[in-house]
Amino acid sequence: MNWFVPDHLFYGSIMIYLAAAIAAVIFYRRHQLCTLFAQAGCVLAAILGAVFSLGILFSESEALLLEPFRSAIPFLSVVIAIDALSAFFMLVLSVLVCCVSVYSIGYVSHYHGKRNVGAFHVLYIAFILSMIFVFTAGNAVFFFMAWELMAVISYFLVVFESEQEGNERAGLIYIVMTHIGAAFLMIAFMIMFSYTGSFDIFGNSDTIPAAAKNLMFVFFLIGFGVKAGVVPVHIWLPYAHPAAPSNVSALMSGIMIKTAIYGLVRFVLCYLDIQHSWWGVAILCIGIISAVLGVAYALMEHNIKRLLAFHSVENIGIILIGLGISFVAFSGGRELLGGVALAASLFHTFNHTLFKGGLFLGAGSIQYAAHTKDIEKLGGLIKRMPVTSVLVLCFSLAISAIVPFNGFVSEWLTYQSLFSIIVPGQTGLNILSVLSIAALAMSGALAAACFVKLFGISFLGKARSEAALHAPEVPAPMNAGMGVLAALCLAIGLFPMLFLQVIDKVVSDVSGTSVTGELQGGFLIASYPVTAYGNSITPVVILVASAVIILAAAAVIRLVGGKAAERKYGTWDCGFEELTPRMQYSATGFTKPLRIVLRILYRPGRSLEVEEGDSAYFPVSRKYNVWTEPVFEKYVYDPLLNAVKKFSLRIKLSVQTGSTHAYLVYIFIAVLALMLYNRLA
Amino acid sequence: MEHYFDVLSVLILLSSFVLVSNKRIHAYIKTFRLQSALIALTAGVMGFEDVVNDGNYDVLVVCAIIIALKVILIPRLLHRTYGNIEYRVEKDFFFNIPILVIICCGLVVFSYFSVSNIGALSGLHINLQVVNSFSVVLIGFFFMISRKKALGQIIGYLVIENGIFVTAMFSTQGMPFIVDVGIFIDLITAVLIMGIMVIRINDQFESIDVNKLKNLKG
Amino acid sequence: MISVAYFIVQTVVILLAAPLVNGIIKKIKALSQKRKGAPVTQLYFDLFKLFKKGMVVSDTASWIFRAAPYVVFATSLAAALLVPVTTMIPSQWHAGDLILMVYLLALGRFFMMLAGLDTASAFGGMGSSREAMISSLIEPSILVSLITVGLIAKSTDLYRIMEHMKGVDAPLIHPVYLTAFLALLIIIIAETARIPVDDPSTHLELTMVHEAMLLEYSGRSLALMELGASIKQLVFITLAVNIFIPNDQFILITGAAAVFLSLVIYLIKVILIAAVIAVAEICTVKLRLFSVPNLAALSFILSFVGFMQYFVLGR
Amino acid sequence: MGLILWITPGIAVLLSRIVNNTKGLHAISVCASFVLLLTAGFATNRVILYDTLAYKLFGEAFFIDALSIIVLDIIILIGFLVAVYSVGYLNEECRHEKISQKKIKFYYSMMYVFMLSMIFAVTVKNIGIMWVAIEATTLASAFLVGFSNDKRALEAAWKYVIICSVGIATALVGIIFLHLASIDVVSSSNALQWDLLFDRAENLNSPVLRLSFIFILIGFGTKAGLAPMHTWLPDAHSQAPSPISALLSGVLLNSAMYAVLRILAIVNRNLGDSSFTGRLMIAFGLLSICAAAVFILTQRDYKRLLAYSSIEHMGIIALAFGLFTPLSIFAGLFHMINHSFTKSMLFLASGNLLQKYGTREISGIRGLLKTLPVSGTAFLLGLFAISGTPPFSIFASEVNVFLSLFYEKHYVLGGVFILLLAFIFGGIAVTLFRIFYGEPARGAAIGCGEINRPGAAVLAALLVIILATGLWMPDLLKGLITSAQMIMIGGLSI
Repeated sequence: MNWFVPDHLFYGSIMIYLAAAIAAVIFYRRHQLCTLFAQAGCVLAAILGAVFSLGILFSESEALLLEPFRSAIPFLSVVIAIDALSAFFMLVLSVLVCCVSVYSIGYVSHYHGKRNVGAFHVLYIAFILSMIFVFTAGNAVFFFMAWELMAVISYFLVVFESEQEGNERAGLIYIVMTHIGAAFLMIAFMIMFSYTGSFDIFGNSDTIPAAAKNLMFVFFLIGFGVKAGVVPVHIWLPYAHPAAPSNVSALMSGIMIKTAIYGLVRFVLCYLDIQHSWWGVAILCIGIISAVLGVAYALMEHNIKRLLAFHSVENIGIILIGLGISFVAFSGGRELLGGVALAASLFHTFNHTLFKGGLFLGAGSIQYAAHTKDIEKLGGLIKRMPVTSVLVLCFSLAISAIVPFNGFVSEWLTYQSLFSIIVPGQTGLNILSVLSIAALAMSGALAAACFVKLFGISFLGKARSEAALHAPEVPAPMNAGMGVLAALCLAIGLFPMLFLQVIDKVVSDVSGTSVTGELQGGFLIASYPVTAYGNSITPVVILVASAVIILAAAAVIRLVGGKAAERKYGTWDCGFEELTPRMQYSATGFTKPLRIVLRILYRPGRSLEVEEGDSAYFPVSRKYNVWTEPVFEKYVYDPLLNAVKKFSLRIKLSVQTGSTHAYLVYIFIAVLALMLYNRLA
Repeated sequence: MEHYFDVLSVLILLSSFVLVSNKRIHAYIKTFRLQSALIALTAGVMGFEDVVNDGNYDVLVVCAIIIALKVILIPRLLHRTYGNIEYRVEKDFFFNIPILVIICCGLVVFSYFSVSNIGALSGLHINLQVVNSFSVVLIGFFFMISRKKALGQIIGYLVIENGIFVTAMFSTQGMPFIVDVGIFIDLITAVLIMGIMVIRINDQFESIDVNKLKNLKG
Repeated sequence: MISVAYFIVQTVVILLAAPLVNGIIKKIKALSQKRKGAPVTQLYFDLFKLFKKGMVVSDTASWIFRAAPYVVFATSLAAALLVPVTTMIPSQWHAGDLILMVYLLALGRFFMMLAGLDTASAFGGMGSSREAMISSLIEPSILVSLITVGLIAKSTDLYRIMEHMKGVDAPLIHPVYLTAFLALLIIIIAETARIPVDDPSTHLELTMVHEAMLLEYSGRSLALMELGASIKQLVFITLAVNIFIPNDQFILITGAAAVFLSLVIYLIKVILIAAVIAVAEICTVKLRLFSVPNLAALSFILSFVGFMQYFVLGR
Repeated sequence: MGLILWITPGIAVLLSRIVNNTKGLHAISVCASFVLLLTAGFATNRVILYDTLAYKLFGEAFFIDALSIIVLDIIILIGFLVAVYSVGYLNEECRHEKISQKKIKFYYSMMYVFMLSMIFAVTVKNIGIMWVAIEATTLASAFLVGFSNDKRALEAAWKYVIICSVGIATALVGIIFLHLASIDVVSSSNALQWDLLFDRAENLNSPVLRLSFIFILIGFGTKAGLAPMHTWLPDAHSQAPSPISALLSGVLLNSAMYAVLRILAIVNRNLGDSSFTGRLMIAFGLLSICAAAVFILTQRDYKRLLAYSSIEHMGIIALAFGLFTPLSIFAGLFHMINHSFTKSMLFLASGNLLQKYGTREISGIRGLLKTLPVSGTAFLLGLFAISGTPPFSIFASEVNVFLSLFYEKHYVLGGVFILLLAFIFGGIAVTLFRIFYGEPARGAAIGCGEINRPGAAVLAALLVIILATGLWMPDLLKGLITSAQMIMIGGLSI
C-alpha cells in the first residue's frame, strides 16, 4: 500500500477541519451556508481520518511519530505519536464525527436566525480537534493540554444554550469536576517526570519504583474516572450531556467519555504495565457498581437525554468490567485471556459510541420535532415519524444487548472473558466475577426495561401533548446520519468477525498476543462464528434460522387459515366512552414496580396537593408528584460543598475582620515568630 | 565615649516606656519630642566624634536634620492636626497601663534573647546598645497595635522610625548619607499624608477611632 | 445431512410437545379439584380455531403490534433449536450457546412488552411494566445458575454441558446441581407465568402479567403468541430436564431406534416436570406482586450458593 | 539615554500640573508612557548586548541588569496599556459626573509619581535607595487608592498606608542588619551596593545576614502581599480605580518581590545552600495559596476576588523562588511576567464591568457576555487563564513550577500545590461564572455594547499576548529570562 503516506493524510484531515472552521467564520452572517460548509468539511475530514487510521492499523508499520512544532518553553513541545491504539480511537472518533456531522446539517437549522451559528461551528470543530490531539498526543504535557482544552471547549458548548435554566449549573458542575480530575492526572504525570526525567508516553517506566507506580495508578484511576463518569464521580454527566445541543452531546457521550478509556489503556496498561492484580480488581469493582447503579438511576429518569446520560454511566461500567478482567489476567500472566478481555472492552467501546451517539441524535430529532425532552409529553410519534422510530428502535435494541445487534456481541465477549477467568481456587476473584456476571445480566435486563419505556412511551400509543400530535418528520440529513449509524450497528452485530480483525491488531500491538487465533475466523468469511474458548455464536445463522421460521409459519398460517381478515376497531375500553391519552401507562407508572422494589436505592418521596372545592368530596384539582432522591448529590456532594463554604466563610470573617489592629497583630506575630525560628534554627 | 552611648541608649528605651504609659494624645507628642531630642543628642555626639577623627560632616548634618524635623516640625504638625479634631476624651487603649508596661518589658527580654547571640554584636557594649534600640522598634510596633486613635498609630509609626534610626546609629555608625536623607524625606511625606488622611477620616467618620474603620470585611 | 435431520426432528417434537404440556398441567389441576377438565389436547383445538378466525386490530396500533407475534414465535422456536432435545444427535452448527439463548428470549420479551404498550390501553401498559420488573429480577439467577453448570463443564455450549452431565452419575445428589435445578424450577415458574408469580387463566387485571400483554390480540396473532409462550415454557423445561436428568445412561442400543427411545424417555420426563409444576400450582396461591422479588432473590441465592459450593468451598 | 526613564515621568508630572484641559492631559500621559516604552526597548537591547546598563552620574546610582530589565519592562508595558485604558476610563467617569476635571489632573500627576517611584526602585543599585523608592511607591499610591473619596476608599487608603509603612519599616531594619553584616567587607562609601555585596557574599557575617533576611522577607512580603501580611491588599485593590488596581496588582507586587530576590541571591550565595531561605519562602508561599484558596470561595465582590488571586500568584512566585534551583527561578520569573499581563487584563476588564453595572457585588451582575461582548469574553477567558487552563501562558509557567518541585522530589508539596490550584479554580468558577450568562437584571437600564473603545482594544491586545506566550515563547524572551536566572544562580535550567 505504497500510495498510503500516513502523515499527509493526518495533516490533510487536520487542514480540512481548520478550513471548515475558517469557512464557518467567513460565512458568519449567512447561517445556511455556514452550516453547510462547516459540516460538509467535517464529514470530509472525518472520512479522511477514518481512512488514515485504517491505513495505520493495517500497515504493520511502527508508531508514526510527527513533531510539527517545538516551543521554546521547556518541556512544552507538540509531539504527535500514532500507534495502533491511537489509530483505533481515531477510527471510532472519525466514524462518529462523520455521522454526527451529516446529522448536524439538518439539526443546526433550528438555530438559524436565533443563535450565533458561526461560533457554534467553530467550537464544534475545535472540540473535535482537541479530541484528535488527545488520542494522538505523544508527550504527556501535550496530552494534558489537549485534555484540558477538550474540557474547556465542551464547557462552552454545554453552556451554549445558557438561557435554559439548569444549563448554567450543569456547565459549572462539569467544568469544576473535570478540572479537579485533571489535577490528579497532572500529579501522576509529574511523578512520571520526576523518576524518568521525560514526558514521553512511549518511554519505559522501569525506573519508577513500585510504590510510585501504585500511587500513579490511583491518580490515573481518579483522573480518568472523573472524565469517564464512574459512579462515585458521575454526578456531572446527567447534567452536562442533556444541557449540550444534541449533536454535541452525541459527541460527548459517544467519544469524549472514551478518552478516559484510552487514557487508562495507554497509561496504565501500556506505560505502567500492570504490576498487581488489585489494580484490575479495583477497576472491576468500579465497573460493577457503575453498571448497576447507572442503569438503576436511568430507569427513573423521564428526560430522554438524562436517561441516556445515565446509560453512558452503565455502559462505561460494562467497559470497565472488561478492562478490569484484562488487567487481572495480564497481572496473573494469562496473556491470552487478557487479550480477549481487552478485545471485549474495546469492542464494547466502539459499539457504545455507535448506539449511544445514535440515541442522542434520536433524542435530538425528537426535540427538533416535538420541542420537548420529557417522555411524559410524547406518545404516538411512530405514526408521525416512522423512519426516526425505526432507527431509535434499532439503537434501543442494540443498547440493551439484544441479539441481532452489536451490543450483544461485545457483551457476549465480556461474558466469555468473565467465564474463563473463574478457576477453582482464587476464592475472592471468583466471587467478584460471579457478581459481575449477575451485574451484567441485571443491567442488561434493566436496560431492556428502560428502553422499552423510552421507545414505548414516546413512540407508541396515543400522543399525550399537542406538540407530539403534530410532530413533523425530521429533515433527511438527520435521518441519514442516524441511518448510517444504525446500519453499522446491524452490520457489526451480524458480522462481528469483520470488526474483530481490527481490534485484534490493537490488542496484539498493546499486549503482544494475537487474539484472532483464539477468536477463530478467517478474514473473508465474515459470518464465521466468533468462538472464545470453544463457545461460539454466529448471529447470522440465528437471524437466517428465525427468518426461515417466520416465513414457514406465515406460509402455514396462510395455508390453514386462508386470507388474513383484519378489522380495525378501537382498543378495548371495558365499555366506557373513548380512551383518552391520559388513560395510557405513563413513564412514571411504567417504572413504579421497580421503584418500589429498589426503594432503598431511590428513597422515593411523593406529595399530593389537593385544591379543596366547595365540598371535601369534589376537590377542584389534585396534583400528585413523585420524585426519587439523587442520593449521591444529597448525601455526599451537597454536604461536602456546604461544609467547605461554611469553613471558608468562618475563616474569612475571622481573619479578614476589617480592624487595622488585627492586621498589625498578624505582622507583629510574624516578626516575633520568625525571630524565634531564627534563634532556634 | 562608649558609656555616653550606653547611657543614651538606656534613656531612649526609657522614653519609649514613658510613651507607652501616656494616656492623652498631647502627652504622646511631648514624649515623642523628648525621644527625638535624645536621638538628636546621640547623633550630635557621634557626629562631633566623626568630625574630630576623620573630618566628615555627614552625621552632624543628619543630626541637624533630626532636630529640624523630628524635634520641631513634626510635633507642631501633629499638634495642628490634633487641634482641628474636636476633643473627646475616650479610653484610648485596650489594656490598662501596668499590663502594657509588663508586655514592653517582655519585648525587651525577647529582643535580647533573639539578637544577643549574633556574632558581630558580641562586643558587649555594642550588643547592649543595639538590643536597647531594637526593643524601641518592637515597643513602637506594640504601641501602634495597642492604641485605638489614628494619631496614636502615627506616633507609633514615628517611634518605630526613631528606633530604626537609633539601631542604625549604634550598630553601624549611620547609614550612607543619601539613604538617610531619603529616609527622612519619606518620613516627612508619610507624616504629611497620614495627617491629611486623619483630617479626612475625621470629616467622614466624625471620629478618629480606628475601630470605626471596619466595613471592609471578608 | 445430520444437521438437517436434527433441524426437522427438533422442530416437529417442539411444536407437538409444547401445547401438550399446558394441557397436562390443566388436566392435573382439574383432577385435583375433582372435576373432569378439558381434554389434554384442548390447546391444539384452540390454536387450530384461532388460525382460521379473523383479527381485530386497534386503530392506534402500529406495525410493531403486527410484527410482535411473529418475532415472539420465531425467537422462542430459535431458542428451542439451541436447546438439546434428543441428546443423541449433536448439533454441528456452533450456532449459539446458553447466553445467546437467554438473549434471544429477551428479544421476544422486548417485542411483547412493546406490543403491550402499543395499543394505548392501561392493561397492556400494566402487563409490560410488571413483566419488566419480573424479568429484570429473574435474569441474574438464570445466567448465574446456567453459567455455574457451564463452568463445571468448562463450556457455555449446551451440547458440551450435556456431554459432561452424562458422565456425572445422579447429578441431583451433588449440592451444586441440586441448587441449580431448584433455581431453574423457580425460573420456570416465573418466566412462564405460572401460578405463584402470575395466573395464566384469569383476565382479572389485578393479577395478570403475561395475559395483559396479549389482551389486544385476536385470531392468528393470538395463536402465534400462545404457541410462542408454550414453546418458551418447553424450552425451560427441556433445560431443566435434559441437563439435570440426562436420559442416555439407560439407552444401550444406538441408531434410529435409540433416537426414538430417547424421545419417548424425554416426553416422559417432560410430563413428570409438568406434573411437578401442576402440583406446585395447586398447593400455592398467587403471590402478591411485590413479594415476587423475594422469590427471585431466593432463586438467585440458590444459584449463588451452588456456585460457592463448587468454586469457593471446592466441593 | 537610560536616564530618560527617570526624567520623562518627572516631566509628565510637571506638565500635568500645568495643563488644564482633559484632552491635553490625556495626550501628555499617553506620550509620556510611549516615550518610556521606547526607552525601555532601547534599554532592553542594550542589556541583551552588554548585559548591564550603568551611567557614571549621581555616583553610579543608575544600574540595570537582566533581572531588573524584566521587571522594568513589565512596569513600562503595563503602564503604557493602563495609560491608554485610563483615557477611556476617565472620560467615562467624567460623563457620569463622578469626577471633576481637577480630579483627572490629580489622577495623572499621582499616577506618574507612582510610575517614577517604581521605575526608580528597579533601576537603582543601592539597596537603601531601592527601599526609599519602594516606600515612595506606597505614599504615591496612597491617594490613588483613596481616589473615589468615599468612606470605604478612605478606609482602604488608611489601612494601605499604615500597614505598608509598618511593613516597609521592618524591611528597613533588615537593610540595616544587611549593612551591619557587610560593615567590614565593603567600604562605607559604597555600602549597600548590590553588585559589590553579591561578589563578596561569601565573607559577609552569616548570622546577621540570616536575621536581616527575616526582616526583609516580612517587610517586602507585606508589600508583595504574602500571606500573613496580605490583609491590606484586598481592600486597596478593590477600592482603587480599576486602572490603578491593574497597576498595583500587576506591577507593584512584582517590584516588591524583585527587592526580595536581590537580597535572596546574596543570602543564598553566603549561606551556600538555600535550605534556610527556601523553607521560609516556601512556607509563606504555600500559606498565601491556602489563604487565597479559602477566601476566594465565598467572595461577594469580584475585584476583591481578583485581589485574592494576586495573593495566590504571589505565593506561587515565592514558592518557585524559595526552591532556588535554576529551573524554579526560570519558572518564577516566567510566572511573574505571565501573572502581570493576565491580572492587569482582568482588572481592566473589571473596570469596564464596574462602569457598566455600577456595582461591585457579583450578585448584581447578569448577562455580561451580552452587555459587554469584548470585555465579557476577555474577563471569562482571563478567569480561565488565571486559574491555569492550558492554552494560556499561566499554565505554561505553572507547569514549569510543578516540574521544578517534582524534580526536587517534593512529592507531597507538589501534590498539595496542584490540588490547591484546582480548588481555587473551583472557587472562582462557583462564585464568578454565573455573571456571564442569562439576561441583565435591570434590562433596559444597561444597554449593550462596549463603552470604553480604547479599553476594549487594550483588552484584546492583552488577550493576544497571553494566548501567544502560552504556546510559543520568543527566543529573545527566553534568552533574557535565562540570563536573569544565571545572575541569581549559575547553571542551566533545562
